Amino acid sequence: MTASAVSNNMKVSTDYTAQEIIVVAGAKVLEDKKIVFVGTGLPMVASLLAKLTNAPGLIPVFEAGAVGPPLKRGLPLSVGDSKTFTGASYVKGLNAAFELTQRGFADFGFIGGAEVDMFGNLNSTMIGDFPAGYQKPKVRLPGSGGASDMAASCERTILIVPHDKKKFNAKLNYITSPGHLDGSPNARYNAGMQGKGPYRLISTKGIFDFEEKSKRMRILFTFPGETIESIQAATGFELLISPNVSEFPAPTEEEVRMIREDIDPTGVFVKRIAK
Amino acid sequence: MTASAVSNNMKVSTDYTAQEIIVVAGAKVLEDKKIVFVGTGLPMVASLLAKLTNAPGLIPVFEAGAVGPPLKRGLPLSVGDSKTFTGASYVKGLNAAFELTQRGFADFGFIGGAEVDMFGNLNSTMIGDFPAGYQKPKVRLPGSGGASDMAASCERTILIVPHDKKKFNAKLNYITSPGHLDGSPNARYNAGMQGKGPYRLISTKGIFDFEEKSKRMRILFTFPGETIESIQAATGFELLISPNVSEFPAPTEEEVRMIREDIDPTGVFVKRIAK
Amino acid sequence: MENNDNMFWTGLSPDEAREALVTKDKSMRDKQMTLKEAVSRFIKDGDNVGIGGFVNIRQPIAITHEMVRQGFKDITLSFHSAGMAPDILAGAMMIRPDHCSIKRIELAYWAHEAFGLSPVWRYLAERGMVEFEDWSNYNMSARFKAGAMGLPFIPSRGPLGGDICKTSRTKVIDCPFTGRPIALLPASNPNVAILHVQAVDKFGNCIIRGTDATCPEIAMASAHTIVTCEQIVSHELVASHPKDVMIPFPAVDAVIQVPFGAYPGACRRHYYYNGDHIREFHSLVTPICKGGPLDPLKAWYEENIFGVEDFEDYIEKFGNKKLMADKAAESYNCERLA
Amino acid sequence: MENNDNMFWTGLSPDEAREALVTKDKSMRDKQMTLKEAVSRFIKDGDNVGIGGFVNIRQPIAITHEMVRQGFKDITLSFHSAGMAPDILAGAMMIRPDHCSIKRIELAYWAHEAFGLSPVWRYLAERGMVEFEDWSNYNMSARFKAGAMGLPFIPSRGPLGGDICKTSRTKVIDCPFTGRPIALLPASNPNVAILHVQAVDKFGNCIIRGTDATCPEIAMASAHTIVTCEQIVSHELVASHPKDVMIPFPAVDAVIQVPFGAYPGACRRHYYYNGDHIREFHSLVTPICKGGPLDPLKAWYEENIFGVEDFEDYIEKFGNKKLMADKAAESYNCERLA
Repeated sequence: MTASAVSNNMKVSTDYTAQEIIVVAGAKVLEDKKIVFVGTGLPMVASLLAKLTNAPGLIPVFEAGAVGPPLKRGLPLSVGDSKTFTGASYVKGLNAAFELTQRGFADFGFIGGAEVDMFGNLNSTMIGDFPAGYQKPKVRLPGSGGASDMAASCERTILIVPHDKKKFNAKLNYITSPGHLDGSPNARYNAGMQGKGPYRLISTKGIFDFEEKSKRMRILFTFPGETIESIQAATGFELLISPNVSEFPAPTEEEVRMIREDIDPTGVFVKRIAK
Repeated sequence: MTASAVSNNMKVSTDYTAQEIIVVAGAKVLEDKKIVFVGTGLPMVASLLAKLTNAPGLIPVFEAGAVGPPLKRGLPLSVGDSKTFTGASYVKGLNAAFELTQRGFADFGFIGGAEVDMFGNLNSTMIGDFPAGYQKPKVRLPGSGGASDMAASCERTILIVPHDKKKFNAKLNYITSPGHLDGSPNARYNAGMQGKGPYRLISTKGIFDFEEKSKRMRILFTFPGETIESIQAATGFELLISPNVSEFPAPTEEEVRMIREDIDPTGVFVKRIAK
Repeated sequence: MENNDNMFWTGLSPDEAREALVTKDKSMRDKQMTLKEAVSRFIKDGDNVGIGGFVNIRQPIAITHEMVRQGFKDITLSFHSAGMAPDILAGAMMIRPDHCSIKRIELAYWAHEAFGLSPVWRYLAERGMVEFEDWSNYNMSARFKAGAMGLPFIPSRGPLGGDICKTSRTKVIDCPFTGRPIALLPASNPNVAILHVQAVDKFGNCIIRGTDATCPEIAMASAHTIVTCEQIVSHELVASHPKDVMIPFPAVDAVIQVPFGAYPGACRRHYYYNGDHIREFHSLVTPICKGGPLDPLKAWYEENIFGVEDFEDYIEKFGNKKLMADKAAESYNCERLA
Repeated sequence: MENNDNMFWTGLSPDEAREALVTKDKSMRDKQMTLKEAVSRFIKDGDNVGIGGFVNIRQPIAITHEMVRQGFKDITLSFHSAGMAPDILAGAMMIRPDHCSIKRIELAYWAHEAFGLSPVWRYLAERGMVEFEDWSNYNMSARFKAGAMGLPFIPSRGPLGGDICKTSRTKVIDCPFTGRPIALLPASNPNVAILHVQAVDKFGNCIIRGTDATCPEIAMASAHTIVTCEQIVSHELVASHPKDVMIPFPAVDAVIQVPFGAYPGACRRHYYYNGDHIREFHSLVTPICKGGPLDPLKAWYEENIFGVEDFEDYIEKFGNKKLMADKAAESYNCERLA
């Protein structure tokens, strides 16, 4: 790569997609030399990008049992993918991975959901009338997978939810993966859970944290093109606003190139927009 | 071996020791193609003899984690001995071995103790004033090891206790490995334990079972030279007598030879009497 | 379901599970048989069937095909995360409910990660055709583990704070040591475990590569276990690497060599996913969810399951070129000298 | 002890154990250091020390020698079955209680199987010199497992029906699912685990041959773990066999290569027992139990521990011929081409 190519690649991308900025934001939220319990989909892409950029010493753990794989064979299609085992430091099964997590080995848990409330509780089980309609939901989602366990036992969780008024709800249809529960003091501890709970939420519109006292979702970064108002308008509950709210920089050309060429060249999880 | 040597070896031994008849009796109590959880010491010798004689398909399990080893490298010095792992079908650690047992995989458990009562409860913890003197016992024994777990979870247990009035006690100093508890109906089940409890007891004087209703120790076989009376006289509680009580045959020369030459040639567990 | 409030056991109760193992022949004997025989002998109507593998990795696909051919009634499926195995079983219920019926599902996740959602799951659940009980992955793994340990329950943090506590048989107690709440999950002891692994000896000692998923625990929890494998190997080879054995022989009842037995899912060291085939199957189900006809799905079952003698005939249809490509993809994931 | 009726935590409480791990640096970094440094950094007065191995297999003997050299006060020892490791630590307390003191022992068995009883254990217990708590092997393994799982307790059948329930902190409850009694064992989370294994990479990934004993659980339950090993090997070699890794690197804090680190005990693939040396040590203690003088035991410690710089000097005393013989004995147990 020539010097001019490098400087080119530091240029801001003009054609990045909503999923791509989620991936870039996810990578930047992760910290070097920490252990991240990686859920399926975009969290895998973000963890790979983090390892290639700001967090080369990041240690991924996958629920099917791999600890610390280098992921040199490319993007796994599953959290139990063969690619997660090659070169790993430890390979067992699901019990072992979740036991490590319950013990306190996972600094971060990285999970998605179909619906989120202001306290970072997530739903990935059902849409419909609960509890009466639980056995015959309007929309049946896949179910918890490991998300409920990661939510209960990882030290801090990073949530990914596409931003949409129907998905950012005052009341969830079903709480699959508990966050800060009702936001009351020590709610998680009192419920018997471990860890500090939701740390960041990344949507298609910005990055959020959870205000320390109220545990309510708070705008921390707006994505390019969004404002506090546009984000609030797409949210089904009242958002808090960080005193230091700022705009998250658009992905660089190099970041977008890495996602498109190095990490997910066939668009398994990061979908291409048809040209 | 010539034909005459074979017939010689079927002859009754005239110089077998008390430990040797225990080993022979232990081997004969074991059944072919069953799984036996083997405690340390004489149970290991008896299991090896059983594999070489009446129970070639016997499957030994050792608490340190070996399942089904062929034991072709000789007598282990420990239930975690390297010899128990070579050629085994499964090798993990203590949790795995005891979990299998708690699940119901062990048809027999083969354990020793320093003291036994009429219901087959065993003590291998302490001699002294209990509970007041628990923290400063008169004699401190090694402790349960795996015996308490085998007693609680193997389907049937075989006990070995050298016969002595001080060791066959109406009341134990400490119950390390529970047998039929107080002998009341369903006592084990009601206490939450698994399995049918003590099946046979082998002493230096005979073989005993436990009468079905009362769960009390009962003479089943007297060893050569012993009578019902001589055994009762050496026992600190009243023994029941089986309607079919008979004399257990003395070990054959071949059985004694196998113990002395093939199984425990250096007298690790089966001590030689100084000539 | 509402009834999950009242405790009941699906599959075997802890005492029944113990008794089943105590009375079973656990000797070291040759357990090789045909898949037809294994399914017919060990899977009964009304059984709770524990499914091994994880999502589309080492799912016991060949076994599910044979189950569909033979038919099943009122079974319960227990798994953490699964993909094609329940798809095949439940898809059969969509087209021939007289021949194949599922009564209940205990699960954490039914979808396909990179290969999308399961329209079969949506079809069944949204029409109220089966009762189900949601758990998390760890909950199900731990429930099988409790079953494998001979325990009636295992404690877990996993479901605390969420609605899984309300819609499952979880009991939350105050820990008698710390005073803090802790969840107790009832053990799962299926009647039969269905598993696919890399290598087994004729006695049933199983070597698993890559994730063990929860296969060892499911096998040890169940009253019976059917194992298909890529390779049957000698006991001597297995016993020279006893620490590689993840399931010991007394936990296994039937051993059948079925190469590609987890296909179109993946099997470490052997083959990677055939994602196109997974998506193709879904493309036949999705229109039915929207009211379309059952015929294309019926045709798929006719062609691939009912119309063939065994799984080998199904695999044959893919052609060697495609199978070799999927093997080559896995060789890249996991490079080894032959 | 009587006070075991009232629940208390030795080592770390479950919440403290969680916090210790959360705040610890779990990165993949070089953890090689001297044994001197490891013992001095990670073992503190008052600590609960979890001892790995089983009876005289893979006991962390070199670590106990260094602990004795440096001295320790009011420590608690936690193990299931152990032999020479507690013998060495407690023998030091017999001769130099000012320098080495044990406050409490949580154990299942302290003796030597084929090599007899432990006179050291009898000496300490029968004189009331330490408080202790009896458990069974599985109880201790399961307590470490609970600690490794981040749980406050684990259910077990093990102690039911016997006096272990009365003399330990076990709680027996009626199972909320079956109504039958079940025992709950409090987790054990030692401050520090001391282990000896066959091979480790510099990050702390441990490969164990033969029995795992309860080493993985003890390591993962403890706040810190010191591992000595026969061989330090490259991470690349270890990572090419990740399923052989029994303890993952984040659970390990110090890695030290100490050949013969479990001697005179045995270490699979490396050396078999030196039973004579074990018996010789006991022959110095037994007379003391009967009122004899401490001098011969003092002389043993002087010669083998206080008077040498490190464990290598102690091993040197056995002479190559004897060490080779014990290696040859193990080669017979476990034949392998070099």
